[in-house]
Amino acid sequence: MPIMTYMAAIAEATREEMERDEAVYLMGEDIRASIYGASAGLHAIFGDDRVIDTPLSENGFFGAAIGSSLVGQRPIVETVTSFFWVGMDQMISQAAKMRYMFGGQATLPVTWRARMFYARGAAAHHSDRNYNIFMSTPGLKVICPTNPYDAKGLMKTAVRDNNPCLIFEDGIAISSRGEVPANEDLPGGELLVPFGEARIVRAGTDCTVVGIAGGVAHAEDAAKVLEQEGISIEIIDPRTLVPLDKQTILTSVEKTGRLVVVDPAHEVCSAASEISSIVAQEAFWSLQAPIMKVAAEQVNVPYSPALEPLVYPTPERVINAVKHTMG
Amino acid sequence: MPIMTYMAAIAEATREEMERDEAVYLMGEDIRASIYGASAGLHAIFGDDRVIDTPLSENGFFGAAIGSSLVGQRPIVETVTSFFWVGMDQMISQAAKMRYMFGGQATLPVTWRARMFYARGAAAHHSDRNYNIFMSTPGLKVICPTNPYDAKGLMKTAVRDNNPCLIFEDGIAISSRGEVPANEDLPGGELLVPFGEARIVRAGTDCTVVGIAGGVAHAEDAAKVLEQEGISIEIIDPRTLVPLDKQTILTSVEKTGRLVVVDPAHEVCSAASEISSIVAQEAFWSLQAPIMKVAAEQVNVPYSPALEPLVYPTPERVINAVKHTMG
Amino acid sequence: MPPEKAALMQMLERMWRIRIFEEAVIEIHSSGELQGPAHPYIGEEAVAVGACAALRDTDYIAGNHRSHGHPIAKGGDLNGAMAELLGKSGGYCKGKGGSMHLADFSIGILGESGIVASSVPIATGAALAAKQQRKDFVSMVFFGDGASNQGACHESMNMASLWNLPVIFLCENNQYAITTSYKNSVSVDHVSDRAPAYNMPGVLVDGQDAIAVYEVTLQAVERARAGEGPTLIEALTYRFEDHSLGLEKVRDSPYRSDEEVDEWRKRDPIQLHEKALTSTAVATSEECDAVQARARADVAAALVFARNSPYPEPQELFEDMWA
Amino acid sequence: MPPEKAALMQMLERMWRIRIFEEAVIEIHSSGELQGPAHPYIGEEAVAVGACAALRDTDYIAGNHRSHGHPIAKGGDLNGAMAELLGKSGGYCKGKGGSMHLADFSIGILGESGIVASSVPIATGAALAAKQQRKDFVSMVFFGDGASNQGACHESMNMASLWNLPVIFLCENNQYAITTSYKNSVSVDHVSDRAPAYNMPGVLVDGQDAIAVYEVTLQAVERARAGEGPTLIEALTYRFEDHSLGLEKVRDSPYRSDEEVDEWRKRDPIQLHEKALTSTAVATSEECDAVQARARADVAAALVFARNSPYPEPQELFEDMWA
Ligand SMILES: Cc1ncc(C[n+]2csc(CCOP(=O)(O)OP(=O)(O)O)c2C)c(N)n1
Ligand SMILES: Cc1ncc(C[n+]2csc(CCOP(=O)(O)OP(=O)(O)O)c2C)c(N)n1
Ligand SMILES: [Mg+2]
Ligand SMILES: [Mg+2]
Repeated sequence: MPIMTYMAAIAEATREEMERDEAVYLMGEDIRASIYGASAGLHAIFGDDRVIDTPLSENGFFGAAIGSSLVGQRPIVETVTSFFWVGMDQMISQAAKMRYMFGGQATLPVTWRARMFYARGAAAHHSDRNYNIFMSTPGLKVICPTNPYDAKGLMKTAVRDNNPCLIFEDGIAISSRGEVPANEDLPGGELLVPFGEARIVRAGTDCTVVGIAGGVAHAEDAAKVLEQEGISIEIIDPRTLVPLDKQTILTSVEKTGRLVVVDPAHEVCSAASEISSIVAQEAFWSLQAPIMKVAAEQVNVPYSPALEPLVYPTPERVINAVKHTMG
Repeated sequence: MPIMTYMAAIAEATREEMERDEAVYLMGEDIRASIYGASAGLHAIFGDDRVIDTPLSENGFFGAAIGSSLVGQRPIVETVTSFFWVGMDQMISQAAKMRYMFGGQATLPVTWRARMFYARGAAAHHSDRNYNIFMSTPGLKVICPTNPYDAKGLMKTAVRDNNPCLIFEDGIAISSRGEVPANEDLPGGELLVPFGEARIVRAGTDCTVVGIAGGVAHAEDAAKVLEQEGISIEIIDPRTLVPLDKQTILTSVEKTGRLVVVDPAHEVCSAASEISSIVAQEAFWSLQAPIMKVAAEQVNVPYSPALEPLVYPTPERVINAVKHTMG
Repeated sequence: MPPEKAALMQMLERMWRIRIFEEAVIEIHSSGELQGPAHPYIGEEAVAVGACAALRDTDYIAGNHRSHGHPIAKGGDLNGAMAELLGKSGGYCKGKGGSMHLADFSIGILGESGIVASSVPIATGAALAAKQQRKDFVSMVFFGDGASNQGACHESMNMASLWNLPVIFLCENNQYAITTSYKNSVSVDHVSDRAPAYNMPGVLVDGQDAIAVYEVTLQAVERARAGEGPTLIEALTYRFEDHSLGLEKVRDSPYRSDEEVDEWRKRDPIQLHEKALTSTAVATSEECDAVQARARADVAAALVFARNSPYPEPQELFEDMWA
Repeated sequence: MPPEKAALMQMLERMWRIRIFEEAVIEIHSSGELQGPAHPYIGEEAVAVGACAALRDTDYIAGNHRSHGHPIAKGGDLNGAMAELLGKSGGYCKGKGGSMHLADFSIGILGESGIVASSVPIATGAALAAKQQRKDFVSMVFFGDGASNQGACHESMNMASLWNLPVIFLCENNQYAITTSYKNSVSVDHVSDRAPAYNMPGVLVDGQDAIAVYEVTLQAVERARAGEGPTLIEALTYRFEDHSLGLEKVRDSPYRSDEEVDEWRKRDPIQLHEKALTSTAVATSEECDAVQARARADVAAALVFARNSPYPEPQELFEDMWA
């Protein structure tokens, strides 16, 4: 099977969807020059109307994307998680609310792709991992692909979805490479990963570890070490946070009796908090140990290479948390 | 003791702080006309420079407030929770991050007061209860006064605090009246309620009920009914969500073995999720039952009087949750 | 070319529909039947009606919290509007939107926005779609003098100009944002003076004169359809009533004088339009009265419709979230 | 009145300090010693230096991601700047901010912002404080041509004009936002053409000419101090290097031609300034060389200082969150 990078998978998904449906178009800052690596060559193929370099006006062009989606277009908007703050009003007040507010009249097939920097000295202004905020807002789908396969398959599903979808591209995942099947080798001739189906990254028996975004990689590293100590963890990657595949998590916890959630976002009101609270309510009687969150420290992200790594979860912190649940 | 309304308590706190310190000023839309009832007469007393009606530019004037605070001013900014989305970048990128990013050089004594509408037909665009989002962002203090006493005392503390503080004025609480001692009857001559100290609204033995913002009132109503059925709940009002008085909650759960969190905000990644996750991690061994969240349904807030009440927690839902924990 | 009689009479009819609709809304608000917020459009009818008269059904509009005039001007049905205000399932939005969120996509009403200026980028996006789809529809957004100070307007006008989009920015300058005079919120004499900053035409028009509004809008629409880009129109107008129902207490605030209100009431857009029709013998005053009577009957029927429409069922709470 | 020799020489020195600092940054970035993002100011030195020459120590500035030039121009210490870039505890921000977040409040540097245009309202607020405190300090904010399209600029300029605030909006138009030409992002010929939309003076100045920048800024500062309100200055300039270190790949994108870069390099602001000094006999070329040598020594010393400065201790992660 072909091996490709995460960004190549995103680029392939983008091109395929643009070829398939001419309502699909790409919009963002400097996408013609493909500064984030997902849009090289697209302008030459699809032209001015479908590959749009915008002025530096996130609230404005997010809104334009949304408005165009109301009348038949299917924009893919490229940005960085930290720039969401600037365009927040359009995302929350319009994209998330319009359909419901208007009694179902609005259809909003907008896909945002946002890069999340991680442990690379981007400092507080470029290090937001704000998927929890969009999870908490009814009306948005929240997607965190952690490998090239999912990146391609979830991205294609997002573009076809008739709801606003946000794809969070985690710095850890972005640097990954992996197998992505060629279309001709796939049953339907294309790769589509459904929303709301978690992936069991690794089966195990002693403790369930849910990894969010880059948290999956830390969990996998931890698993190898724990295995040598005779501890078997089951790693679950929810892949989509909205819709969330609660059932796979609950079933796993019913089996293992233990839960650790690894989330590289700030701890408070996080996806990890949410998953903890679901399990504490719905799988309580299966639990044999405290539910542990392994998340980012509740401080702004510092620049210094001496400090930044201390903010985030590490395999060691995952290992300690798992051991803590083992008593 | 004098009885006053919630807004009168806020107005009194504002006037007292403006009298005490001339760096304190008020800024917002139509505050001279006191359209939300907290600023009547202040312009006549304090003049143009200290009671500023702004253009409709939340991001701009939030930023101006922040900038002024860097050089010695202490703004109080009045708005509505839903308008936070428009000014989000200044709140998150600047207010919450500047101090840390600049290694402690910035001091940001900005207080936002935001009204939260509740069950009054404000519809999706005016019904946000977004305190969870600001809790999740390191660098902001989050305050939810639920009665006139706390409103006055917490507001005064916020204005004196050297950090950005957000006060959420819940529609349910706003309509409350209550005792607020006259200054001359107070030890230090003024009412200051410290941050990070939860209030035990009602002591009880069977189940801990944490009420967030308007959730406290629902919990109190539920307590009366439950009492008649012989069930005694302990109601805790955290009063400030950042800093959060974890210890009072944990101690209570250690005693009762049960926890219900009542939060009129959307359920996912909520303050209720956060408190549930803390207790599931730190007081697990005391728990005798699942932790129940009673929060808003995960849909946008509808307009119709036939639908809107169904979104929010009710005393009945609290009663059912408590009974569920009782097995 | 001045509009034909049919068009002029339709303007009159739509102005009356708005006026009488708003009067009914005020009544049911004060009786307690209507509980949500509502922002009357009385006094400003000529703006939306004149502007929408220049549009086709296939063109789009978006608006703001002062939200009843725009859809009615675009030809929206009164029954659905009134039912929506009462939160009934026969409403435009099945009762989910209410006064500030009227929308009827079937005739190009992309919705009113309770967040001020937030629909400006939305309308700009609809215009972008026209360009991308190579269709000749245009898009128009109504926003206030207060709204013009939001960054969303700046960003949208800049994009629209750069990309030559078929969008009309229609600023309803009723001179106040709640209690704030535009002289204290807009740093230039007129909102339309900002058009040169975006390299687009800026037009100031008498917002009490439906025909004048129609004419400048038609020019802008023709430019837009011809691919010549956006226009900023500022219609100078006045709101005769309080900012919103339930905000009566603000009346005591000295933000505008009774004399000023009285002065503007003399320029009632409906009276002015009727006078224009009768003085040029386009219509008799009997014809005008008949139009008014029809509008009155339609509003009365809408009230009946709305009252008879059932409330949404509880399970509808969970419907319409996802496509 | 042209600036005195001392002032002119200080401009030269600060330009050299920036230039040589940036060259050092490029070097330690390519060697891998510096890992975070960094946006070189080379080619634009005359803008910050000319503008800051018109300020007092008690005046405030705020800036953006292209962040080394502004603080150095304001008189900032090189040691702290370089240590900050290396994430060391001797940095301006104890290593917490890095390249995009230099700040030294003690000399009025309120900080650079990684979020484009986000410091524009901040600087406006500092000016508001001046007015409220009845002090005569002014505030100045540097932002790019790209940034000018953000709503934050519109809102800030409108407020500053309405309230007559002592703020100078200094747009560094280096003609590109990463790869986007300002001709494709600003819908009017010049950013300064937008000043009339806020009823404030707009000035276009040659950003390669430090003295010219100084002169127009001084006028704006004097206006501001006299309570006459804000000014928008657009300095037309050019960035000689890549948008940011590590973004070399964008060089292949045809967004600007080699010829264009070469053309602009001929207008090197430091050479132009030296020529202005020597041709008017204000200074000899030996004097100029001495200034350059001193700057070079200072940068070398800063590098030593930064390298010797310790990294922050782990517990510092939790410090500086709360006042
Ligand atoms: C972003 C935002 N800020 C504040 C408000 C509160 N608000 C509602 S209407 C209004 C005034 C709007 O003035 P203008 O745009 O002139 O429209 P008008 O009401 O005069 O028609 C304000 C401040 C809001 N709805 N949205
Ligand atoms: C709100 C926001 N959007 C996008 C970016 C990414 N970005 C960083 S610099 C830049 C270009 C800025 O251009 P300009 O304002 O002209 O400044 P210059 O880099 O040319 O000095 C962009 C798009 C950002 N940092 N912040
Ligand atoms: Mg108005
Ligand atoms: Mg630039």
